[in-house]
Amino acid sequence: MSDVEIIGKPERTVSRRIFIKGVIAAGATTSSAGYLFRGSQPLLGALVVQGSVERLVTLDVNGQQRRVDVLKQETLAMTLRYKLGLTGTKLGCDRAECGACTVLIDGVTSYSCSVLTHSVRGKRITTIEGLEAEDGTLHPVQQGVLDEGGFQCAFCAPGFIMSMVAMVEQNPNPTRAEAAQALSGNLCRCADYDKILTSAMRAAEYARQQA
Amino acid sequence: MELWRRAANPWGQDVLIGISWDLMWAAVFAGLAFTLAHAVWAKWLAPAASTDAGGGSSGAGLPAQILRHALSERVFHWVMSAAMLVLLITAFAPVIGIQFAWVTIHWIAGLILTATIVYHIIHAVFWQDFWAMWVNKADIEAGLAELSHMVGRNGTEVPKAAKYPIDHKMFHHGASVSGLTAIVTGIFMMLRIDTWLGAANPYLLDITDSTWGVVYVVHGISGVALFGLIITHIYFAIRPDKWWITKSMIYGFIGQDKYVENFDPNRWAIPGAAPQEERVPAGVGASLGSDDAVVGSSDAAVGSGDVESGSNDTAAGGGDLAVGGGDAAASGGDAAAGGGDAAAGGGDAAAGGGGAAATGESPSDSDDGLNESEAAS
Amino acid sequence: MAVIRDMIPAFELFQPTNVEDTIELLDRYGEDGWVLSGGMDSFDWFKDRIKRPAAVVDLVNVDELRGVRTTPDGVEIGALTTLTNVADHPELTADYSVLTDAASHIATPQIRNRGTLGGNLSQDTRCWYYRGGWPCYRAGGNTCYASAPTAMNREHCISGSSRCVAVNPSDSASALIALDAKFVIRGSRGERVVDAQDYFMRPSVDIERMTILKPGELLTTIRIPSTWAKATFYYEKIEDRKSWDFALMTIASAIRMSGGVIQDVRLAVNGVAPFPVRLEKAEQVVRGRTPSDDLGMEAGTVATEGAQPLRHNAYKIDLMRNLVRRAIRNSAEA
Amino acid sequence: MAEKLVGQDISPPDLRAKITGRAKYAEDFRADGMLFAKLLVSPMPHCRVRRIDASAALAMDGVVDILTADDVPSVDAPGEPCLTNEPLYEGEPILAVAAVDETTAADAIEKIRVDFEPLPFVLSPLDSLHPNGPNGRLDGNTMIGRELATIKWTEEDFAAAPEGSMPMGEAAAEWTVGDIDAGFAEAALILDETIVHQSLSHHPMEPRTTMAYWQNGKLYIHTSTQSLARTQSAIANMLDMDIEDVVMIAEYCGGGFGSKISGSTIMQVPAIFSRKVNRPVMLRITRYDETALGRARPGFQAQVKIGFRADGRITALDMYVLGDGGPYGRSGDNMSAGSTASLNYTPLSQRHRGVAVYTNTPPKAAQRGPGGAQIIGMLEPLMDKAARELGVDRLDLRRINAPEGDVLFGPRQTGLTSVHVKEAIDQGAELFGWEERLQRSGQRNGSKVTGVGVGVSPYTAGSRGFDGLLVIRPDGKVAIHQGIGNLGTHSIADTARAAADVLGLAWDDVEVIWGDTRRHLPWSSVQAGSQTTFAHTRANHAAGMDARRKLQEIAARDLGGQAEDYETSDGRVFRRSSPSRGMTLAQAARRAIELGGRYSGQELDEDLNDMTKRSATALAGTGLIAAARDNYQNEGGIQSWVVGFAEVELDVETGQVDIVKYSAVTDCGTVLHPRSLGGQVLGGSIQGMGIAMSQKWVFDPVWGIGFAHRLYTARPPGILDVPLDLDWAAVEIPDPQNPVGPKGIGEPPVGAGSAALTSAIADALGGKCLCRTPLTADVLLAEIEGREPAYGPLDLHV
Repeated sequence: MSDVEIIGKPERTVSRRIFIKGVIAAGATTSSAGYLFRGSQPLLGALVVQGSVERLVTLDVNGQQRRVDVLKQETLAMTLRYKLGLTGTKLGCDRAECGACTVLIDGVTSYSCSVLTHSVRGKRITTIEGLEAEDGTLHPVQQGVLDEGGFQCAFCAPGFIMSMVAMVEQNPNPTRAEAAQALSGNLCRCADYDKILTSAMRAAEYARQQA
Repeated sequence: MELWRRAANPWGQDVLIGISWDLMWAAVFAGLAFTLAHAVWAKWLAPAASTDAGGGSSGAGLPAQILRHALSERVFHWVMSAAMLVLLITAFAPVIGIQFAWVTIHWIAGLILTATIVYHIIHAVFWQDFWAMWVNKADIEAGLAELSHMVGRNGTEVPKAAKYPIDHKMFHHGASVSGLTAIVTGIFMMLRIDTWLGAANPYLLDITDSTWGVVYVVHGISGVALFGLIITHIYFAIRPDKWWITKSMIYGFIGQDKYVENFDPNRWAIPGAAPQEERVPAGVGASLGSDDAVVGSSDAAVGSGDVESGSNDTAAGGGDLAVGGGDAAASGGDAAAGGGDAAAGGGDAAAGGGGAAATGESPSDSDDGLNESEAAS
Repeated sequence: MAVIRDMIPAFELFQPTNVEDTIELLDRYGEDGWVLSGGMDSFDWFKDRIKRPAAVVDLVNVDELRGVRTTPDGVEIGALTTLTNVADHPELTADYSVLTDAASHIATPQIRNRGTLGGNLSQDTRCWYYRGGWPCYRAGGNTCYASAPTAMNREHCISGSSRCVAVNPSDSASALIALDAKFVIRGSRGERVVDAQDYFMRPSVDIERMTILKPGELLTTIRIPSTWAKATFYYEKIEDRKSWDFALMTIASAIRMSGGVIQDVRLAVNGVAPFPVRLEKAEQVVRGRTPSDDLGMEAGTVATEGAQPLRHNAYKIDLMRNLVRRAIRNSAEA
Repeated sequence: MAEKLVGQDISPPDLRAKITGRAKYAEDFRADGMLFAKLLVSPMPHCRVRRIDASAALAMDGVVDILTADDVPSVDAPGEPCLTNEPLYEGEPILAVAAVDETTAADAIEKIRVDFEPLPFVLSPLDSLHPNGPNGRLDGNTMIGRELATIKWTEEDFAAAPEGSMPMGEAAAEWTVGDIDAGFAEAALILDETIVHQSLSHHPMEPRTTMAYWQNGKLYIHTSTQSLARTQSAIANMLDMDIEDVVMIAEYCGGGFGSKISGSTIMQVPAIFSRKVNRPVMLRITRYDETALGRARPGFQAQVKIGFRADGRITALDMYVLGDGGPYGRSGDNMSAGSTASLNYTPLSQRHRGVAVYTNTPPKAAQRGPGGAQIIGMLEPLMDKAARELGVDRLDLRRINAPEGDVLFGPRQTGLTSVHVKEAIDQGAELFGWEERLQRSGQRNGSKVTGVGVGVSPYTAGSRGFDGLLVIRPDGKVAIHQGIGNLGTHSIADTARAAADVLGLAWDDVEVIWGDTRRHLPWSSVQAGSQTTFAHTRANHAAGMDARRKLQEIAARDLGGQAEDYETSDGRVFRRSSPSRGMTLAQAARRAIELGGRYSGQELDEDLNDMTKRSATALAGTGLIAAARDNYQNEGGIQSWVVGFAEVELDVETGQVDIVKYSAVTDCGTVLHPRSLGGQVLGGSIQGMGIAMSQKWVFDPVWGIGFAHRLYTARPPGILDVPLDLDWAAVEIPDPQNPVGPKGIGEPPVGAGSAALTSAIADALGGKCLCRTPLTADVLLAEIEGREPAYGPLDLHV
């Protein structure tokens, strides 16, 4: 023990109930809808004025209508990861400077760490989980990446792939330079940029074929 | 009400940043409340003029206009006021949303204020009677009497005032303390901005940021204090019944009637005994004449065996020196020499003689000086 | 109170659908209110828990402030138009390429997709002392840590400082100043229109704000007069990384040539002062003269006169001079 | 006969999961009742915690408990505790709070009041060596051998140093080979240069997040690590537990680069916290935390003196390197720099001295090519300078100093398994078009001046003696178990090919098992120092041979003849003379189960590691079990090379640099997986470009607080910062000590990328070597404009 005075530290008594609860489904990957961010209450009472928002919202995610309780200050990345169990969207920095959390909002790439969930109500949200077809057929972009062996640690991959999806929609026949521009909002620390670009070109090719 | 603003320094330690602007509003409120209260009192509650405690001057032989503030004092007062006003405006206008580039104006005005104050201090020490502003027993008695009269105890006798009544003195001291504090802290704060002193350097002098916080707070407090004081000062300056005093800060003189009505010649002695033209040539002489007269009259005071004569003499000598100083400002070298003598002569009546000597007076004056010395002994 | 730079503290959220309601809300909350447009600056402040507004007014649904309209005497750009929409707009590209050029150099595609033109113009400085939550002048404190002789200030200003030496990070500001744009500001007390360069607050006047917007006010529209349509434009952004970085410096110029001489010119830089700067002295130097590298050098030298570098940013003097030089030289080549 | 898998491009088995979002990294796991922990970190570079008032925080609804330094194992100095009451750098964790959600946990942290006592701090090694300079630690400022010590140089030492060059006093470590005085005496040219190389963080994309819970006395931990086997044991050591009680799940690692070699210190916090509160605890490490408690590459302050013969041969190399040691552990970069230089330039004589000084900056750790990448990036432009002054061709100067097969290097004069750097230089010059591009060197086009550069960079590329484990299942599939980590190098799959090829398997018949200690993994190397490829192609080859032998024996036993008569291929074991006589692997597996004993894991070789024995025993009876230790040849060091070539355009009006072209050629033995190798060579090179061009830590010297907590201030290279024109090639000469032939490749490209740029930029500056990193626009423009440099020649963290 150090001689540091610690105030307010409780004498811990093991709560059997919580213990068992923790044990039963531990390790299981749940949809985690239970992770309610209660946060602290807003500093002002709920004001019924023009433009005030309800916490219970319906989101259009990957073609599904998902009803979810969202804090006023909650970002889309947190909602996707902690409330909807869509953990394919990664948090690399939570500061709009790595791109791992990139999703499509109405087909346009956005950093989901820097969008309020409340501001995407009524918009079409697509995450990495929404690309694969029901029958397991990969999106042409995913197929392109698979065939070119893009990415190393791949923590950045979901974000990059969403950017590639937007790219092939907007510019089906990009040059390598244009592809680099389109992907310039995603960081890869393995710096596998060469393979990523090659994958993007292959992705565009597959997308053209499919179209 | 917030008293001051705190913040976490880069190490997360809680430090003072400056005063809360609530304090500014508090000062404004206090100042206005006082003036309002006084205005109301003066209009409706003020009792009839106090009965005279006696000791007043008959007014016989007094000049029609009596010099109260020499030119140098007036110049000093108005330059200082201007600087002070600029400082207060540049400090507080942005707070109430009137935005402009205030920093440079503020510190330059601050330097001007500093210069005037420095001048004033030196001047007060060497040319004026430093003690003229001192609050003495008589002031306090007069002040208390005035108060008890104000609260309506009719019939209270209120002694007439010395050259500077106690309320004037109190204001002067209040303003001095706040002003000097603001100046000292302000000069330190200039290290943290780009000025003629050099580029900003928050780490100069190795002062910790918590100490800096104190400096800012003290500067702020003295600033708002001045704000309050100035409000009341201006209020009195513009009151019609005080106009004659305000005027004296403009033209230098007060009317003989005001002198008779308000001042105790024993505590602010004014000459009148002898016609001026016999003494010295006109012009500069006018005030020189009054110098001697002052000495003379204090002489008389000695004669009357007033227990406070000693202090009165001093006060008188003060009046004398003040005028002499006034000349120094107006007519140069010789009076400065007189000042030198005065300093040598010290604070007692010998100073009066010194002053006289300085202005090359007749032996009789010197005798007066000697008499005084005897009287004092 | 311990410091943690994570998770946005609670706030009340409003998403009005029109400007009137927005103004009303902002008016109600005054200093406690916060305008959220693209959020690319706001979220940093919120997540770092340094700025903690009681109420956030999210403009996501205020559609009337989106889009580009051509008017008889130029174009009007809604303040909420995304930077992508500005960068890709065909008419803007055709007539005012200096702006689309600037917009396309901002941050990253994702940020341009959400970030708005109004937001880019109104964003706070990136001084890392200030952003780090240090109690500097700009944060309401009594110190500028960045101007200290020991400070790390390669990205700070070389002129226009008053206590604060931060620089304005907007990439589009210099372009809009070069285009002589006018900014429309709405508040509860009505509307006012200011010149682009006057939109940006001087620290000497208000050290805590980057723009002249008062609490309760909203930048609604950017008006670009046709005066400079299809002029000879030059824009360049100098940055440490080719994406995702804040400019060390940007320059924008609009030049009208006639008979081989510069008939009229507007030059603006950002990254040299706490606010974007129009280089009127340099403009005077080149007006009526034949553009060349030498003239550019001359103008650049004039433009950098009186610069006061800090310990680590003297290079900005050379950079500024050379960028002015390039802008002028470019009009000779064009 | 099945086509050999080694040398083919095969998508790794985990890629599909990675690109569909199904791949679960540590932060993606959820458990019922899971709490979220947040860290309260030090606001100061060095201080002591006097008092903690957590009452307000613990009173909050939803806050469960607090974990302080008193609750975690104390560590012997200079070891690193996971929570501390004497933080040694800004951002070091002091305590953690667990709550039902992240917002509550963060709000709770803000309600805690900690009373700190500031202590002296130091950021720059040189400052700490001043006679009365501060120490980063109260118990010393360096290590001598394995002992904490304090080294202070004398005023004389400092006075003796010429203006701008580094003083050189007592060293913490020193070695000499040959006679350097004689070396310098015979030198035609002597360079004496002062060097500063900035420290920089690893910045893996995935922060070191960990989730943990306890179940029936076992710890279940989901974390991010470069090596599985070695992290399980590390956790067991840290928490003083039996290794069997640690269940680790780490199928994916979002990048490590040396910062997560055996997991990380902070992973103890959720492990201990979850035991304390009896609920699963997730500690999501933020980017801010990651830049603070994640690791960083040590910066250098150094003095380098090199003597050259007229033909460019290095006669003497005398280096004194101060390393930014950070606050914990032993930092070896400044010494490995000496060995790397010794290997790369084989000087006729060499002295190397160094002190790794403790500083109150983020903890330092190995980062791809530790020490080597720094020193190569600094020395290569000096080689150019010498070539220029001696009138020797730049590549010839490198060739004449390059090692050959018989090389002995470093303090212990170690030999090598193989070296083909000269071939790499020649092949690279060809690929890059060196001669032709060299013509453009110094040419000005508008405001841009062209420079070409080359970086020759070696580093260790393997280790030995680990285990291979595979199971031939009754269904005929072959499960190859891997105890290494999966940080994106594809080694889990690629090294498995060694075993598959021995058995002549089609890739579809192979299942790679990795990432979860419950899946019976063999003892493995750390996946660091480029050890894996060499170590585990050997280990898996050994396992493959063991399986092959057992198949042959089973076949001979059932089908007659000698074991040697049998061959394995295409899912069968059959008689060479008559391929129709044989059995499928499925049949063989069932026979192995019937036979038991050594055939299905009931009997195991003695020389296997306990971990492998446990795994094999657990698998016993499930098929034909092959478990073997790598006992192949074990002589000399294993080193790979990358030679990088760059062409840049330096804008002399802005100081900005465009990289026009980059080529790299590697000597890393046999190519195991071409596409993946290309990713390693070019990816590593680009990381090196980041070191040379933009990355650094910046600290305010008065407060000791860092400004590179954000990616946009730390500036790792983005996709637009690298050339579109990148290519690579390999010498492809097998390493004689590896039956499969490959050597590792992770480390050497970093130095090559960094050096190619520092060399090219010096070339564009007309040969002026700035001897510092990073070469940002401001530094270059000041140089071009002839301004006084804004930073001193030894300024670190600027």
